[in-house]
Amino acid sequence: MTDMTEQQVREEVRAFLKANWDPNLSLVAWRNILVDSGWGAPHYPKEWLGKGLPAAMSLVVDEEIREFGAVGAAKMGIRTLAGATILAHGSDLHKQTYLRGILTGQETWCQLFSEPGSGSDLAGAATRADFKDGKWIINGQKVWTTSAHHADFGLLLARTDWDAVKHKGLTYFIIDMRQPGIDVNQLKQMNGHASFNQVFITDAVIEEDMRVSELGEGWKVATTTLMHERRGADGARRYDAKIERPEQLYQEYNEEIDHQLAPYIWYPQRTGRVDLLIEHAKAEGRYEEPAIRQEIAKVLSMAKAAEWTARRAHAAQNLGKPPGPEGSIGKLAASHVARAANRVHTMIAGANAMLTGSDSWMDGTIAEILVSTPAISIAGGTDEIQRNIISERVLKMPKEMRTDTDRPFREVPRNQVG
Amino acid sequence: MTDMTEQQVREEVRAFLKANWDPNLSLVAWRNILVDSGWGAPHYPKEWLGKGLPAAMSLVVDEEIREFGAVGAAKMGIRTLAGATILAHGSDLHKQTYLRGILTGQETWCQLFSEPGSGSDLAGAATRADFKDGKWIINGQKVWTTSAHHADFGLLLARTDWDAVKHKGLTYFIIDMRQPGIDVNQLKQMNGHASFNQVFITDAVIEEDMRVSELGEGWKVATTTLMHERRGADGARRYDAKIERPEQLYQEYNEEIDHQLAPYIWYPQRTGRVDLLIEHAKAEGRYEEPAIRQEIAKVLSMAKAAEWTARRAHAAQNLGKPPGPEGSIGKLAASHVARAANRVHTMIAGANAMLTGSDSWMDGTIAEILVSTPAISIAGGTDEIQRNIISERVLKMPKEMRTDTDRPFREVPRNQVG
Amino acid sequence: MQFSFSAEQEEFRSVIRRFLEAKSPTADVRKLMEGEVGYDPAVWKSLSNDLGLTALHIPEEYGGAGFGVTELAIATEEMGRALLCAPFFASSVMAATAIVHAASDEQKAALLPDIASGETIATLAVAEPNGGWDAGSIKMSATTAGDVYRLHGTKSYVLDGMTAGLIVLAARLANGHLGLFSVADTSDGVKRTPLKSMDPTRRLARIDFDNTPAMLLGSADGGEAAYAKTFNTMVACLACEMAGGAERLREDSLEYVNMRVQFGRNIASFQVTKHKAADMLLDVEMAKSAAYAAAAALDDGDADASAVVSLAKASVSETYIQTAIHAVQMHGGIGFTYDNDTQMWFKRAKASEVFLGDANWHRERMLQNWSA
Amino acid sequence: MQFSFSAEQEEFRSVIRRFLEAKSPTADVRKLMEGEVGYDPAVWKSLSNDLGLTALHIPEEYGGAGFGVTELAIATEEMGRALLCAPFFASSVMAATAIVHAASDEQKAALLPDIASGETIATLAVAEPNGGWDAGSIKMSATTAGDVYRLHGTKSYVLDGMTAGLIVLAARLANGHLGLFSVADTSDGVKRTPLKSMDPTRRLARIDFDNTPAMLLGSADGGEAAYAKTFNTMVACLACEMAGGAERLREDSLEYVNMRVQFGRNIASFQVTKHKAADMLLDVEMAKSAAYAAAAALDDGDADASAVVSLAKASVSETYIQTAIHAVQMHGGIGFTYDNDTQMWFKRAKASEVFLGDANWHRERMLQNWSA
Repeated sequence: MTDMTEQQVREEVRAFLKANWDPNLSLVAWRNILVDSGWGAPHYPKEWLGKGLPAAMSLVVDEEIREFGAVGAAKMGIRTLAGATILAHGSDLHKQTYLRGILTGQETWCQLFSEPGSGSDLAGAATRADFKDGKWIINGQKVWTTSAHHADFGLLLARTDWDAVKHKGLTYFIIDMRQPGIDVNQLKQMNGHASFNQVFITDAVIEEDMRVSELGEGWKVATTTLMHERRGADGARRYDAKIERPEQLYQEYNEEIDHQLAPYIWYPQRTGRVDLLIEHAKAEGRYEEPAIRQEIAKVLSMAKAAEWTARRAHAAQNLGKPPGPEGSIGKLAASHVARAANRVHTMIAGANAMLTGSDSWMDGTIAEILVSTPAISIAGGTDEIQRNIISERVLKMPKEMRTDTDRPFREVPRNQVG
Repeated sequence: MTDMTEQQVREEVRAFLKANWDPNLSLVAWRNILVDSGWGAPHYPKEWLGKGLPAAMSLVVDEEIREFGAVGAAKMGIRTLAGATILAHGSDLHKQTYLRGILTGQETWCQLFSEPGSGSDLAGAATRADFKDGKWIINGQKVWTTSAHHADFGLLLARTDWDAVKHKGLTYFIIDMRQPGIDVNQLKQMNGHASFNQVFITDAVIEEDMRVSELGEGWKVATTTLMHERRGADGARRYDAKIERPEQLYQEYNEEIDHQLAPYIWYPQRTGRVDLLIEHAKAEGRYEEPAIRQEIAKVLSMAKAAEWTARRAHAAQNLGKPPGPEGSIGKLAASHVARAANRVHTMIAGANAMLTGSDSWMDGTIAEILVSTPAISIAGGTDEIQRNIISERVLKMPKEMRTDTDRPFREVPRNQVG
Repeated sequence: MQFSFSAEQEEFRSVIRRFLEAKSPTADVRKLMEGEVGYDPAVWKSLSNDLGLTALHIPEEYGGAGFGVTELAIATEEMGRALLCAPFFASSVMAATAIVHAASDEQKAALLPDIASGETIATLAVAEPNGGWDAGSIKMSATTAGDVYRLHGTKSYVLDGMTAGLIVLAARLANGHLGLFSVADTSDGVKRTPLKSMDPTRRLARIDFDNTPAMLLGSADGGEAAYAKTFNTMVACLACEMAGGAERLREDSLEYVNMRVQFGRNIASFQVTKHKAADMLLDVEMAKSAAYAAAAALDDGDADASAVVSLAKASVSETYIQTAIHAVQMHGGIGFTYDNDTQMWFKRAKASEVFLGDANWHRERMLQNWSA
Repeated sequence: MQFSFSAEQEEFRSVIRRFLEAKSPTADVRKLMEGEVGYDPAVWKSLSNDLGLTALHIPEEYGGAGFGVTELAIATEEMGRALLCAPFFASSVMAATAIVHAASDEQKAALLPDIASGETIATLAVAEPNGGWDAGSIKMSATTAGDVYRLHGTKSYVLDGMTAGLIVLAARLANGHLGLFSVADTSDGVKRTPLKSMDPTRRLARIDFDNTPAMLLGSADGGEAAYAKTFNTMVACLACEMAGGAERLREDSLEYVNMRVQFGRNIASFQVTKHKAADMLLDVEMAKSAAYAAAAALDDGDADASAVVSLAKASVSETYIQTAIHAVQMHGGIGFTYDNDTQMWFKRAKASEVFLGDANWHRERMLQNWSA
């Protein structure tokens, strides 16, 4: 908590930008200035490149930077989860080594949690980390790893103890992705994009000082990462947009977007594109049909209510309440909205819903919505998992009876992965 | 199975009625003739007042009797479940003693399964039956007992062994309701009717020969009763309608309906009255509203599909396939239909949905629908129980982990009932 | 728009909640809903005098406390939660708001102080037998001979229409404009007939006017604007009332499944029960968000306030009844009995689906006022 | 109406299912959907010659087997289950049915035997760029000079329009009536453009006609009636095709959850998974009932057959996509990948929502033909 009001924050940011913004710098040079000022990540603590402001205040700062026409710190991808996790659980070495590169955008991150055999059951990870000659040797297979094909570092959850119970045998590491022994394969999705990767890890090496958690305590650290992931998935996420201006810095920034945003290019469509419903209906000449209007209004209402609920959660955080499982509520709401929007876009499109690519409205945008929304109720924890979390953590209802958590992991039944 | 075709059945029934129907007989006298002929319960075996025809054929017979203007055997209430259960599991004494009275309507039955502490979990019954001096002494409390206030006999599930596991400690009895020690209290429902009863049993007595199941094997017999109950609840149930003709027999028949149908008088409303949707919309002048038409069409479609599904199930039975858990499918469908119909009747009624009694359309029928449909997804096994049954018995999915079935019943946690 | 309540607002809510827990427990609600009058004059007096709720949003110069729609909505949310039987919605939310927006200063001075003090119980009569709540549905005519207006026609679905001493109503002037009028219950040609309310905690009446003398509130061309503002406030407050009821049902159901044992375990431990409870939380939180947004949009004077208000009414009403359906289901057989409290909120939810316009109608109104 | 299939019909279904399991495994479907032509001529030949499916419902006097809609619908149900890539729906279900209902005896004798033998692949072109499937939406005009008709306009969403050698189509005659015509793909002024199909197992094309000579099928005033009958048959068969696809998705999902382990147990053992599977069974069984009823109503010549057919289209299409959504969800992340088969049926389900008219339109049509 801080005593700065929103108004004060806005004024200070503007003053800083006025004094320092220079689009003739290189992107990295500018971001180093920004990061040193604390305005690159104002929600980071003061001793680690930030200003110790509440998380929601950092949205205000971003808004000012955008409105000023300047460029902020790098925000896209897993980097924000990496930053949050390292701040919460990393050693000073980790903070020193990685936070700046995360914020300047010089280094890219990925998250190596899911495995072919453990999707919803992340704690069932069976990738092994064995300690040999002072180093960790990693073997296994990860999946759904966004950005793995261009990542410099990975957040890795691996099993270090097979005789401990499931949640006590995992350790959390930072792994260098630019090493032999790491093979990345792109996975094509039903919508034609290939945003995710399979990562095959064979005798990859991690130095002992790149261990983030205590031995066997990796699950606790992973929950921090996951909580931040869910909070980002409430449908309110916004993506950086290119800025068409001549200076060099903008060019570098736009290239960064092209490169790093590639896996996310269809993400707006997986939300159902509620913003396009009215425009779509008007374009198809169906906005006056009473039955269609009812359906459009239902989806708009749902989306608005979800947005307001997210804002209530953020406002609560601003009042100093800790971030809690309300991310699960937002994520679940986003699934409902996306599914309903898909249905209504289909209804509006009529026969055109059979078409794709340039034969579909807005150069394929509608078609992409129709085959992308199923992702939103799966990625980042299925709807079913979110409901488990809400009922157990928010509502404090009894936990599901478990048969996998009270015996050595090696004895727990699991999927056989090819 | 039999070799008679539907056509042959229809002809034989008509011939029988032509020769025997006489509305100047008393109702009981006529029904005795009918029952002796086998046409009162043609699906009963030949040796027990029937003709051994498939169950669905008995609907054909009923249809012929109705069309002829005659009166069939007594069908309303728990009597049909009593008949089916006694035929399947009763002794010759039971069959001899009760089947005729069931069919002539001279004796009325009720079902004493549910208890305040065990609703969905019927096998958790805690009413006790203790064997003393050659008789069973019954103590406990039952609930949701339709018709208990005028029943002659009851189908009783009571616990005879508290050290056996839950499902092995129950025994199935026929209890004489006209004895001291049985107190019946009517329970008022949210729709204002009082169709169900609480039954307080204090030292009531049952002779040993009125035990239907082996000791501790009552649950098996109960499942027969329940299966027949669910099959009757698929929304296709029809109620006898009064016949306004002068002869004495009709008068007695109409009185029987008034008396026995009283607890069921709102049952048509709990189905949602899909049959009234179009008429209601026309009466409110809203049948031309496109959004309302869509909703009406959705409910009509659901109801028709449910009806056809029930008929497919009956047709399968006619082909000799044994009756299975498809009753659960029908019951679940009926819940969906009722809930949707309630919603649409509300939409049609507009401001009138706030009114009841004579201020509501059709002298309160609409209002009664609005506050009665919640019953259909609870009574006779909740929707949740039906889904358990479908997934476990039809789809053969793994059973829910149980902690209550593998230890002596006296150690199983249960509700404290006042 | 603000997305959190201030500390003062939270404290205000706590005071009302404690008051209603003490003064309107369900046992009392049951007595009142089965009784003749439909509310407890002693509680009404206490609510007016001790808490000052009837004065809440009335301007200070007319004996009120001058608060906004948000505070009024907090009060109705708590009343919905407690299922309070009282003419608060009719008198304070509907009639007082109409007078505030329509009347001249003199008229306000004459009418508002007694409403603010709770002495006068007023209501607002809008809908007619056709059941519409929009200005276009109002057919009742007001004729004029000199300064005196005369009313001819029938109002229906009038909230607390049997108990209100002052009737504010909307009628059609000869010039085609809508006029808002005030009529005393004792005026000539006023005939009141109770309607059989499905929800006995919300009493309705039909009122026939036969050449009844009435006072026009404000000018002969300002009725539409005044009614539009009034209607938005009514609807936002109803949305909050419904959200309060839905939350109560959700909480009660959760408590019940946490207590009830079947198959040797709490039914709250079954995954489908847990997921249903999670869905109910999601639904009710979204409903609360919409209801609060409606009140805030009015206090902020947002251009699309009518859209937000109608969005809230449509969404919250559907959540309320859905939550009530779930609540009955989670209680099982006992939830369908008259003696279980769930049914009381179920009926309120059912009636609220259509009170002040149903979801379809509000969705259409929402789109017509949509600007985003 | 009959509510069970005869032993012969069940045997017929088994034969087709075995055939398609052998000749149209998903690996082959994948190859075809990514290929140029979109179907396998060898399988088509086998389906026509060995199984005689292309002759199924064509009258015996024209080289067919003379079966009813129910048998045709069984075939399409199995094809929907297997996601067969073949011009069966276009040629046999759509074009042949149109010819049977519209053409003169000579025309039938000229056209049907080659369709029955599978030699000719035909299609029926109805919808135009406006996307409507009802007679009223057909604007394309047919002018006449002596005996020869000339067509002017554009058909769109034409199923297998690139591969069909014979195009049957509906156009507006000078007398205002609808006419059904036949055109060879090689006729003057026929320009065919492939459309990018979201579901690559169901190929679509746009066809422009510029003064194209065409043969009127039957009389100049019988087109409406012939098309109405044809449309009902098409829709009933599509309903069955969708029901077949939905059942396949349901079965595959059940198999997957029974196999997949998470949290140390099969995910089929989680109560929410079980209840979802139960709901899917209910939905699919209801969908099958509606689809079968549609075919039976046509075979029985029921007066309300159009209502039943439209009921089936609307209901089954919603069940199909809902089942597909559940199927992806039950598979989790893997279900969203291209390599998992679920997506193929998902796309078919999505496209089927609107093919031959969407659910809203069919519900309206249903009510207009409702008699019960």
